[in-house]
Amino acid sequence: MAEVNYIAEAFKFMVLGMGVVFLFLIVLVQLIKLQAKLINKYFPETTPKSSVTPVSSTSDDEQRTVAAIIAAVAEFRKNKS
Amino acid sequence: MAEVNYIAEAFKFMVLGMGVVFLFLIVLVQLIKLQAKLINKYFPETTPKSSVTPVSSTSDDEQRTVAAIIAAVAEFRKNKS
Amino acid sequence: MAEVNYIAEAFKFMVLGMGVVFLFLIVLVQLIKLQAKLINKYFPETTPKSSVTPVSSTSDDEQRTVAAIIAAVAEFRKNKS
Amino acid sequence: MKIRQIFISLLFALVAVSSFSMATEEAQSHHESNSEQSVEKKPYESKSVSQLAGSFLETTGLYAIFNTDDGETTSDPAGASKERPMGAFESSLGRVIMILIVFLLFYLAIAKGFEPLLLLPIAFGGLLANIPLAHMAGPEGMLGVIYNMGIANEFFPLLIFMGVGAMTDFGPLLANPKTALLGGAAQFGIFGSLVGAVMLGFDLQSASAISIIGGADGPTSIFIANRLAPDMLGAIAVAAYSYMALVPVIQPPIMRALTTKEERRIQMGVQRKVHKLEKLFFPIVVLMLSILILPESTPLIGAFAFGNFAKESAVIDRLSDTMQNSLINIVTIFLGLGVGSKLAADKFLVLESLGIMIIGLIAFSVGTAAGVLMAKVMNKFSKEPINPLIGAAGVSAVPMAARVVSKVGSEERPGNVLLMHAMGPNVAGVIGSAVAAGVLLSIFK
Amino acid sequence: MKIRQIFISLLFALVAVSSFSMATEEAQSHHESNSEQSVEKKPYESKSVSQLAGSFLETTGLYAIFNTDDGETTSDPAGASKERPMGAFESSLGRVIMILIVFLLFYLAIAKGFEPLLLLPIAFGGLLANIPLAHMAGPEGMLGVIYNMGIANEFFPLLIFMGVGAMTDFGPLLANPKTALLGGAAQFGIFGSLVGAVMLGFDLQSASAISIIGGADGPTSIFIANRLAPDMLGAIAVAAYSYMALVPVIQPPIMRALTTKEERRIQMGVQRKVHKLEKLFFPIVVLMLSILILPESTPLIGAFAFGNFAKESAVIDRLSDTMQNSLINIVTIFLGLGVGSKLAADKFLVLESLGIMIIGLIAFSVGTAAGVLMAKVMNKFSKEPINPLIGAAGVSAVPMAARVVSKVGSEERPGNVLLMHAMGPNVAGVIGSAVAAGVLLSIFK
Amino acid sequence: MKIRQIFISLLFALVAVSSFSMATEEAQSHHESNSEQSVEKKPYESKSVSQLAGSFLETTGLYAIFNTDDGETTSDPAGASKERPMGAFESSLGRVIMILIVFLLFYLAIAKGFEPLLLLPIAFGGLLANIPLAHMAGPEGMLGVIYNMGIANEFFPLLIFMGVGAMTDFGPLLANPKTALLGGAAQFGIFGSLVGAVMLGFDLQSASAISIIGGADGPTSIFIANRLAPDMLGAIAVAAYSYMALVPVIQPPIMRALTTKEERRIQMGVQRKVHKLEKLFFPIVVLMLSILILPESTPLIGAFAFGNFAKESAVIDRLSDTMQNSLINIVTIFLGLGVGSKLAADKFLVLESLGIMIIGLIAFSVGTAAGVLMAKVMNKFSKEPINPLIGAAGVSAVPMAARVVSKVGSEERPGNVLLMHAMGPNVAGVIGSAVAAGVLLSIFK
Ligand code: NA
Ligand code: NA
Ligand code: NA
Repeated sequence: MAEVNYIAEAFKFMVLGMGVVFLFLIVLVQLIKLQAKLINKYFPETTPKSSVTPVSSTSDDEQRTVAAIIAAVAEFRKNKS
Repeated sequence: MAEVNYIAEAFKFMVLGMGVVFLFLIVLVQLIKLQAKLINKYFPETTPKSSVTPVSSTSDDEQRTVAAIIAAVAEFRKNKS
Repeated sequence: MAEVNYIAEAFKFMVLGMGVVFLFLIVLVQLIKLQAKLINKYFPETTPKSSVTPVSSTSDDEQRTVAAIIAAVAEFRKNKS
Repeated sequence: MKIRQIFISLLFALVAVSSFSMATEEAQSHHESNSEQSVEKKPYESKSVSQLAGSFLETTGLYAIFNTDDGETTSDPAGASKERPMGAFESSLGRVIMILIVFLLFYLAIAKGFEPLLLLPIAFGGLLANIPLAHMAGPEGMLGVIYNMGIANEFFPLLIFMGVGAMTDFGPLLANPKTALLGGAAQFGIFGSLVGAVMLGFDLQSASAISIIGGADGPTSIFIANRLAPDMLGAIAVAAYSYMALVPVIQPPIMRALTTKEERRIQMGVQRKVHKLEKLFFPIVVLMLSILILPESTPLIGAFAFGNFAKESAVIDRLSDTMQNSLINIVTIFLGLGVGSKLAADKFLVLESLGIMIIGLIAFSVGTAAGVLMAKVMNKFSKEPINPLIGAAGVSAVPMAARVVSKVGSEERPGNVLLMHAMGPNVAGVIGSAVAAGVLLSIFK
Repeated sequence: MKIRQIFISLLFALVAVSSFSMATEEAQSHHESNSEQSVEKKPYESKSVSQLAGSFLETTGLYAIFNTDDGETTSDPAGASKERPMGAFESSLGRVIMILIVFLLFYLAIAKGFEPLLLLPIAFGGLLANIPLAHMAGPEGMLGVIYNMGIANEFFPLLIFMGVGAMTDFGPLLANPKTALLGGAAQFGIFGSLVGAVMLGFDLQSASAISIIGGADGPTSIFIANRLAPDMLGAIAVAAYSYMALVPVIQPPIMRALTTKEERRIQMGVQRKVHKLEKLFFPIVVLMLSILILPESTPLIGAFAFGNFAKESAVIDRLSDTMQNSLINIVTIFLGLGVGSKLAADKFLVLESLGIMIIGLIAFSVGTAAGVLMAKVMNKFSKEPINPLIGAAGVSAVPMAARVVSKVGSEERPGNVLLMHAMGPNVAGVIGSAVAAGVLLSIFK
Repeated sequence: MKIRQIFISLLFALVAVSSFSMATEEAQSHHESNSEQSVEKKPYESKSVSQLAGSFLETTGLYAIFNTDDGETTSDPAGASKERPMGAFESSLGRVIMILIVFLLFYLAIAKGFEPLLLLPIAFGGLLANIPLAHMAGPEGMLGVIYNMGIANEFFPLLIFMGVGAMTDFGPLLANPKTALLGGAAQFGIFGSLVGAVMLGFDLQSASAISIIGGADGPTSIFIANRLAPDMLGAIAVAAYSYMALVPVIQPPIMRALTTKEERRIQMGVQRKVHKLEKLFFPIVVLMLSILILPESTPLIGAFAFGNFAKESAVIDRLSDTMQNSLINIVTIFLGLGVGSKLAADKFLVLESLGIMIIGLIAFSVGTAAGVLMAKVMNKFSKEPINPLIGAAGVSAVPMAARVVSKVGSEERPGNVLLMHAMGPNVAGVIGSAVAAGVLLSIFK
């Protein structure tokens, strides 16, 4: 026990760890591709959404903004006519 | 103890339970009628509210209304200028 | 121990307590004056804010609601006329 | 700017170095003397990479599922005293079946819209509870922490009830109080299924816990199950919410079978206006009555009345808004996950669960039928006409059942809006179930 | 669609049946071996319906109120070690009196608008705590769970203080710092009533706990009461909030009696503009000072300073908004219910409560008088005129007392707006009370 | 109106007096018999004012800082068993140094905008934890209560992760899945720094806890530190958040050193549209995979997947909004304060902290370099061009690192928007770190 070379152990952890991380992600990538293929085959979307929306909390504020815009537009049309 | 007929017991529970439920609700109905009579006698409401509002959390709706008003006002000013 | 005059003790507490309270506040007042002098010397504000905003728990939302309603009503009257 | 930041970092390091060098010796000595008591670190033995990989393999979920004799124990929030070694089925195929059931619940919640607010968190909790080796439902896992925080002590169901109280408008009931009796009749769903459960072989206490599904009220079911039969909590909660979601499927055929076309076409008058003081006093009246008659029901009715009183008082709107929104949402997330922890294979995959599912269906059907029949009787003796359909709303399942009534009614006579008339029995059903729950608790006290 | 749903249900049942049949034997065997340890079910003995009804009657609240020798015990969140058999008065008429007092509090909160945000939840908690047989204030009841969660450990009052800190603007105090001394003078309300309480026969520690009512600050009162005299927590909290609500009634006569018409008509100049860095540094300065002089006060002042610093930093607005809204609302609901649990007849209906009520009134009056007199003295020596009325705001009761000052001032001279000038002593009173609390704690440490 | 209020007060007093006089004798007798068990009050001995002032002086913070042999003990949320007498340095100069470090953190959070949402509460917690005599980090202090409520059991980091899951959009990753491998390469930052930490003399378990800083993910760091090396939690959390904040300073030089100008100018095509079902299934796929391969990572990945699934299901928006707003805000406040309690001088001012700071810097640098190099390799073999800069986003630090990539990229070629392409590796880095964390946990299980 006293003679364990901890640095060698750390390198072994690195081999195991990076191996598992890459294994996990490679399988994940294949599953993503597979599900994309299956989904787009069996549930083709007529008006698909763009994926290019930023990572962020689309929380209340945004919803309110949307609601506000809808309401404002409606208001506008009323006033025009 | 081993000879208890559990189904008979269950029926007894039913008698007791439904009895208490109806006792409770009948007394409650009488109290509601009594309080309606007393309140409308001693505190007649001049412009009473309708009770026909749906059960729902009004908070969200209100917030959206506010947002809508703000947006509408903003929109309006833009259009004027 | 049995002969302690509790009322006398209470008065002693008063002397100690009021002494510490005033000591604390007097030092605090001096520190406030000192920091005001230092801050306004080294970080002079070009467009300083007024301190005369009320302390109150009317949270942002409520204030906005009020502002929105006022604005909406004003708007309304304008449109009618 | 960057230079300044790097300078700051350096400064930080310098301050640290100088202070650390002073502190080190002394602190270390303290630290070490103390570290013996702290986290026990096992002596580490060197392993080759292939040994490491081998022992890693034994910690994978795949290995755990295919090796059933690995000595894994069940998880319970109460800790080791309630845990036992897992059976071979429970730790392998059982988990797989439960995960399939969870996926079915996801499908029902998302694609079918069946009470997603609770079914989805419950199902996700079930998924997490069936993960091998992770012990998420144990006392130190996330689900176990949640369970002990608010389910074992019945705190979360009461908070939900408080929020529901703050969302409920008793106006329709106050406008037409006698419809409260319809909410009473529907409690036959509870006691009828109690008889049924005993017939299926459940003991009286378990049968009582199960029968409360007939109350069609989630928090009440969870509250009672936790008191009378905590091992069945998962199945009871899932049954309660599933059948509440199935109300639009279960009720209409029964409603149509028990009524004539003429009865279903009955129109009901406009409701009288309700004084706001009536609404203000009502929660206090209900609570006082339950204090006098049935103290066992006061945790439920008290929480409900507090929420409603807070709303109707109109002086603490910021608190009542919080009850209806952020507080009830937070608690709903936790309640769902915590209840879901009882969907672990070792707890859910027992024959009882099947019985519970069957009795739940009976309970909803009997409750609906009893409500409709009672309404037919009342219609006979009432001066003002009563559409028997509104009796079906007495099972509670607020506000779903009332909407179903309105929908069936307007199918027979377009424009016949029964919604407000159905809300009376609907909210009375909540009170009725709480009373029935109190009776059952008082029997087994 | 319905057919599809029924099909799904069937599928579900089939999966379940097939798996259950596999699982049953094994699981049952596990289950049974385990069930011995789980919920103990009493052996059930058959009863006739009339026997059932009879034993049900004994569980009604009516029976409990009229039968005082039923061996009921008091409830305490700390559990059996703090409980004792109830006295005849406590379990019957005592409850009724407490419920009447609760109704009076409801009336004051709703009809009179007296601090409803806390009085109403406290009163409702008191109502729930006085329900016979339900033991809602016991360790397993809702109120007891809340009490142990956040009152026994003083967590909730500190969170409230944090939220209040995030709502407070120290601008007026920073603009005219010497008005802080008025917030100091008003602490005579605390120490004067300490003397009064000792005269009434309270021991020194209890008297100290009671006297803090004079601080006119809810969380501080609850914090100190919990440390020095937890049995009196209910009465102290109710007194503190009641008199804070009565500030518009108590203060004006005292203010008028101690000032001349000329003094009340004094106008004060426009306040200087305050730099935002002053506001940012202020909570840190206060906290550092209390660390150096009075560490005992740092839980209170630390929580307050954190809230204020979070707000003034302007970089974590989402957290400071949460402190001011959803978090403080949730905690207020719980704090109210938890404090209300101390309104149980067995805890509240003791002679001490009457003494506490009397001393509370003295405390507010003395504090107001001391503040006004101090302001008169300062006016004599100050270059800029100081309206003595603003001294009354030093008792805290934020922001009610400052509004009362402004109202009384504008009655003498319409258009004389003292509100902002009164806010300085008002918030200084909060700090002064926390300091006084720290002194009392340090004495009894 | 005032007369009426006074009348009510009188009435209240009368009711009280009459009932109290009845209750007093009985209640008092109960009360006294009970009071022996309740709060123990020390017998009080008379003191002169100067004696009082003298003993008060001994409770000041100033006295405590200059008198190091006063027998003060350290504080620990676990209570007395983990406490020990404080060293002279720890209780005097050590505190002062820590408070200066806290002020530095305030400066960085407020003036520099470095991750203020967590650095500011952590720093404030550190300030409170270093107050002499107040024991705020002990089991009865505010910080200790928070620590035991949600950090000792890892509940809070998981709730944060749930909220982050509900805020994350996996669209960019799904559109271009192979970029996930970049999030894998960046985990060299973890394992490289593990080697480094062992070289510096840390034992393997501590080194593993420290190395997770390289994951650039706050909740994961706190989760692992709490499991493997709780004594170092403060330093690890501070290092993790500090370096995440420093990402815009640390990364660009490394990115530029490892890439040619041509590589940095590479443009990437428009991403394909992602089906909403792909987004819905993705969290379930990730969770199932981690169940099969690595159950140890399922608490983290499970919480994250639940949040994301709740959002993408679109049927429980009120719950997912709560996760993203009030719940995550409340937990962030508590997590910050609780983690800050580990900045007490006796825990933080040890040589290990300096090592942790150094290793943290290595970890971020190595992770960035590995990501960029991996991207260069992928660019060689890929049909579509891959800008190597996006590899730097693989360290996570969502979304800061992706923004840095976009900024550096647009410096070389204005209008070249890499943000969405960088988001793929960015969120993959979160998953990769959770997997790496699971591997480390499984080794030390
Ligand atoms: Na019901
Ligand atoms: Na005060
Ligand atoms: Na990462």
